[in-house]
Amino acid sequence: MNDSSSALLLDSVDTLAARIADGAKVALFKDCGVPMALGRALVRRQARDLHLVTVPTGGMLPDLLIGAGCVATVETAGVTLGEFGLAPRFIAAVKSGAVTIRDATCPAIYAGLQAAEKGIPFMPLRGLIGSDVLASRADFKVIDNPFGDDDPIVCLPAIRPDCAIFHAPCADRDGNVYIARQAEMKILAHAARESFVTVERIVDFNLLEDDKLAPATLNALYVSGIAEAPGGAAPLNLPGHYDYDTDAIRAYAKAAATPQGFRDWLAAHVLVPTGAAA
Amino acid sequence: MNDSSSALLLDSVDTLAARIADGAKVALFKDCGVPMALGRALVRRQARDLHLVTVPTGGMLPDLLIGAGCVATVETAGVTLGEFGLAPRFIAAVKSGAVTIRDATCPAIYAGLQAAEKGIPFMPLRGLIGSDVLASRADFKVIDNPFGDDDPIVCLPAIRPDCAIFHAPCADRDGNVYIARQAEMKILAHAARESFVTVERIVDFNLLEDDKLAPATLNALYVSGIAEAPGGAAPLNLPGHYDYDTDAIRAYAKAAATPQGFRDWLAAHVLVPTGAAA
Amino acid sequence: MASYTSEELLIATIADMLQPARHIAVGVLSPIPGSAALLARARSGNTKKVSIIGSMEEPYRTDGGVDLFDCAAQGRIDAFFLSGGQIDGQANINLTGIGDYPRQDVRWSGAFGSAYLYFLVPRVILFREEHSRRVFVPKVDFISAPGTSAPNVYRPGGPHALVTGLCVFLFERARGRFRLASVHPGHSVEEVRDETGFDFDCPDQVPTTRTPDDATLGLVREQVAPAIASPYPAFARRVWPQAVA
Amino acid sequence: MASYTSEELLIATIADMLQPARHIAVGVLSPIPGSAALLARARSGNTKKVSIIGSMEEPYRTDGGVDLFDCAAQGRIDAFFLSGGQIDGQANINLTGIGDYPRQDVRWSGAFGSAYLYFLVPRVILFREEHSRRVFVPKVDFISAPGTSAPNVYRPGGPHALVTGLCVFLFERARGRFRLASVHPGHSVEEVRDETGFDFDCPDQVPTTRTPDDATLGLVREQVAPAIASPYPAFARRVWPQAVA
Repeated sequence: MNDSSSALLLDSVDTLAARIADGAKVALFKDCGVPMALGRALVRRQARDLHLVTVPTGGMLPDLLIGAGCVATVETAGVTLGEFGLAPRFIAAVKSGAVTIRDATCPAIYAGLQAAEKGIPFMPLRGLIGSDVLASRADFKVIDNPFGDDDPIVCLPAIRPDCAIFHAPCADRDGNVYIARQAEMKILAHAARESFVTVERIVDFNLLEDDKLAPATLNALYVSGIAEAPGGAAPLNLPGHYDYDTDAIRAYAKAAATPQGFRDWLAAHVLVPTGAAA
Repeated sequence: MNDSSSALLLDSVDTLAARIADGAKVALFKDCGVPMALGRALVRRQARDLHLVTVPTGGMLPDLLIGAGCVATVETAGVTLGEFGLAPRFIAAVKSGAVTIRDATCPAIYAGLQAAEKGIPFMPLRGLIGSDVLASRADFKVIDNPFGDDDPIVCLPAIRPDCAIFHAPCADRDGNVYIARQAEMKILAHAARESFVTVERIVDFNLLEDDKLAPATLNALYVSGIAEAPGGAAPLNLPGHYDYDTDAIRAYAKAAATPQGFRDWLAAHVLVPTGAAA
Repeated sequence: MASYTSEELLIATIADMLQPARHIAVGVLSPIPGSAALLARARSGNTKKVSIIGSMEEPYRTDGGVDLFDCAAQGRIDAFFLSGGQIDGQANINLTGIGDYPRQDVRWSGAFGSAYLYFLVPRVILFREEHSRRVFVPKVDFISAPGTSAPNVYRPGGPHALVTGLCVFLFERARGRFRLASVHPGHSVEEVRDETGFDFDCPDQVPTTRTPDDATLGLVREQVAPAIASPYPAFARRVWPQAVA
Repeated sequence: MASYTSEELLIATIADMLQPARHIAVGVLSPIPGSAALLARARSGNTKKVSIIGSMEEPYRTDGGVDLFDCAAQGRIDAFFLSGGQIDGQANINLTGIGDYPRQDVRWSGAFGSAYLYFLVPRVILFREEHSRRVFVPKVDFISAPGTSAPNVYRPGGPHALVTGLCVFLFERARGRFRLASVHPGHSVEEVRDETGFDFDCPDQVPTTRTPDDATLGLVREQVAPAIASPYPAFARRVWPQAVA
């Protein structure tokens, strides 16, 4: 344990949100551990011009941020509310041109992040050739495989987010974060310049000293700020902690179908002090 | 649990060694989990013409296999006995030309394996330019970074081993293998066509159903054969199980310094039935 | 012979196509393909592996997206399923939207993994229950993933079949065209022609899709229904109200 | 002033160079660089991070090789150490062998991570205690990792200094040459010239290497010695027989 690391522990989700600058390229994790509380804090602080990278797809969180006017660009393999339907604010913003869409395919997002993780300028990827996804992305390049014979292959530029944000079960006072089965959070954290993390709770032992927890722990080296946020993924799920609140997600999907419904939902669920939020 | 998977559990290390064909490209893990017992079994079955890939470096195991005449080619970032000195059989074989040496640098071996893991024909890597390591490898290519401006970068061909071999703390009856902190064993197993694994013991529960063990467990999908081999990494270490047997390693280093000493060491420690080996 | 539902017919039909596969992966929002994969697994004496994206249950859980996509590229996934808001006669699929890109008139979610897995998984089964000219168009507005590729493009995978609420098409890769393989009981070749916007090959005699036998229905109701209820509870409750508590 | 050993002088000298580094990585078989990194960490109030390859102890353990090499490429490692069987005046290092490659007259272990980390870590400190013409040659037989690169080669990192049993050289990247920065107490510029096979820049007045003060020796003996004993027990017992149980 050391003196500086404890400086990583911030007093609230809103303090954490204040660290994420307008215009930042922000990577959002899609699986268990979506930082919904931090997303609501970004809406409260009226973040603007964010460049979202969904890893690799997204749902309620990017839809919320887009609807609230926080987003200029969304780089994604897909945004959907899954069994609750299409993502209404995402779709409205793409159709109106309010956000710039950069369509990708799931492994292309991972590959771009892994290139950044490895400090290489690009990563090759199979597939994509002949698709309009490739045609729409001037930043994807097709080269001749230098080890092949007339073998075109797509090269994807590294995606280096300014920050990655995610929610995890716990962190220790040195800033190490337990990510459980979500191994891909390490890719986000390695690829991004900074990582801002919310956790269910802070634990009083060093996670890396526990042989069973250490393999699923992100080293504090990659972490720039942590805030305790019990229920921080709600109304989405966090395995072993809470399940989806399907009523709340359904209510969001219904409200967000119209601009006014979305504004009313924001007023009721986001633009209220921390702790009272849905 | 299913019927076919238990077919992965073999009755002995020698049965496992019989699955590794002469001429196979075999990836050897260097860290905690070196499959020494399986290596001795390969010597007993007089394996020949192996193409070793040390991941990324190696020590006593490749030295032993080289000395015993099992190896045609060694692809490595370095072979050494560490604090016990240089690797005598490796050095003698490189100097005499008895093995073909393919020198690399550590991250180049990882990158080649990761390319195979990702099913891409090559992976770019920074560094290497201007080194004689690069000059000695006709299979490494320098291209112009397609995203840069006069920016040469090395591209490394994928390394797809016929098999990866390693030793782990335990496996379950479905063939899942607990690899503890050795996350890089997953890269080996993903990159190789088959993986042959020795373990300290077989456990009677499904490792993937244990939330704490699952993140550090290799899925049986990647495993072609498992043999129980208590002490299977000895005289090297396995954390939480046993430490280095420094006397035994020092005795090896001393014996292997001469061809006759090595032959005597083999006779005493390897060419004896399983279980009686050092 | 026992009676069966339309879902059970589709599940059995798709499961037949999965017989050669050792490892079957299933994407999100795919209850019928998922059930078919579980049926194929049950028929194999549980020797097949089935990975269901998003499932938290062993043995269907994956190690995450990166692992799944890598696994496909390693050649370790034999069958997968895709769908489309539009699908055309060259098996191009559109999951992105209709109209001029990027500000399209209709926008869907996005390509997801299609632009990759369609190239790499040997046997991709296209599944879309709605069989209409709205879906099956002469040419998709946006190719999220192409059905065919030039000969020099690395493509070990691609479309094997298209299963709909009316029929089964098989895709002939060399010709780059669908061929009508069977029509479901109660439907006709004419109905298929009327509802399909793309041109396809059609033999003189088109068989009726084989209906599920008692053994199949038994496996579906006793083994598949309770297993698919974990990732798809609403689907399982609707289709098998008795079997799923 | 307290007396000090030659190891303690080297540790203190290297630690001074690590002052700006936030994250220091240490390779295998590097007890003196490792001790220097731990001294720099202790001086910083333990705010610096030190990763020791092969250490099983928190906080020095790494997540493995891939993570370490990726971390370097991300710009998150500020200082590292390399050595060489041969080192020449352009800071080229040879860890591979002597004579015609590949069947060399002398063969060592191999390049390890040098051909990569030397390019990527901003401050690489070369350390070789033996100061002789056998080691410090006009031109290495095999460039395991080059000291300098053409201007268009991506190279945020490279050599900062060469610390030996006799002296400290600083490397001037723009000139691609070493400059003698200090000579250790009890040694002379003439001795350095006699034992060095490569040409180097030498000012008229060469200072004596600064000797460790009491505060430094206190930290070394009280904090560094017990910590370095975990990865390097034999070294710690030899240098600090009293401090290490």
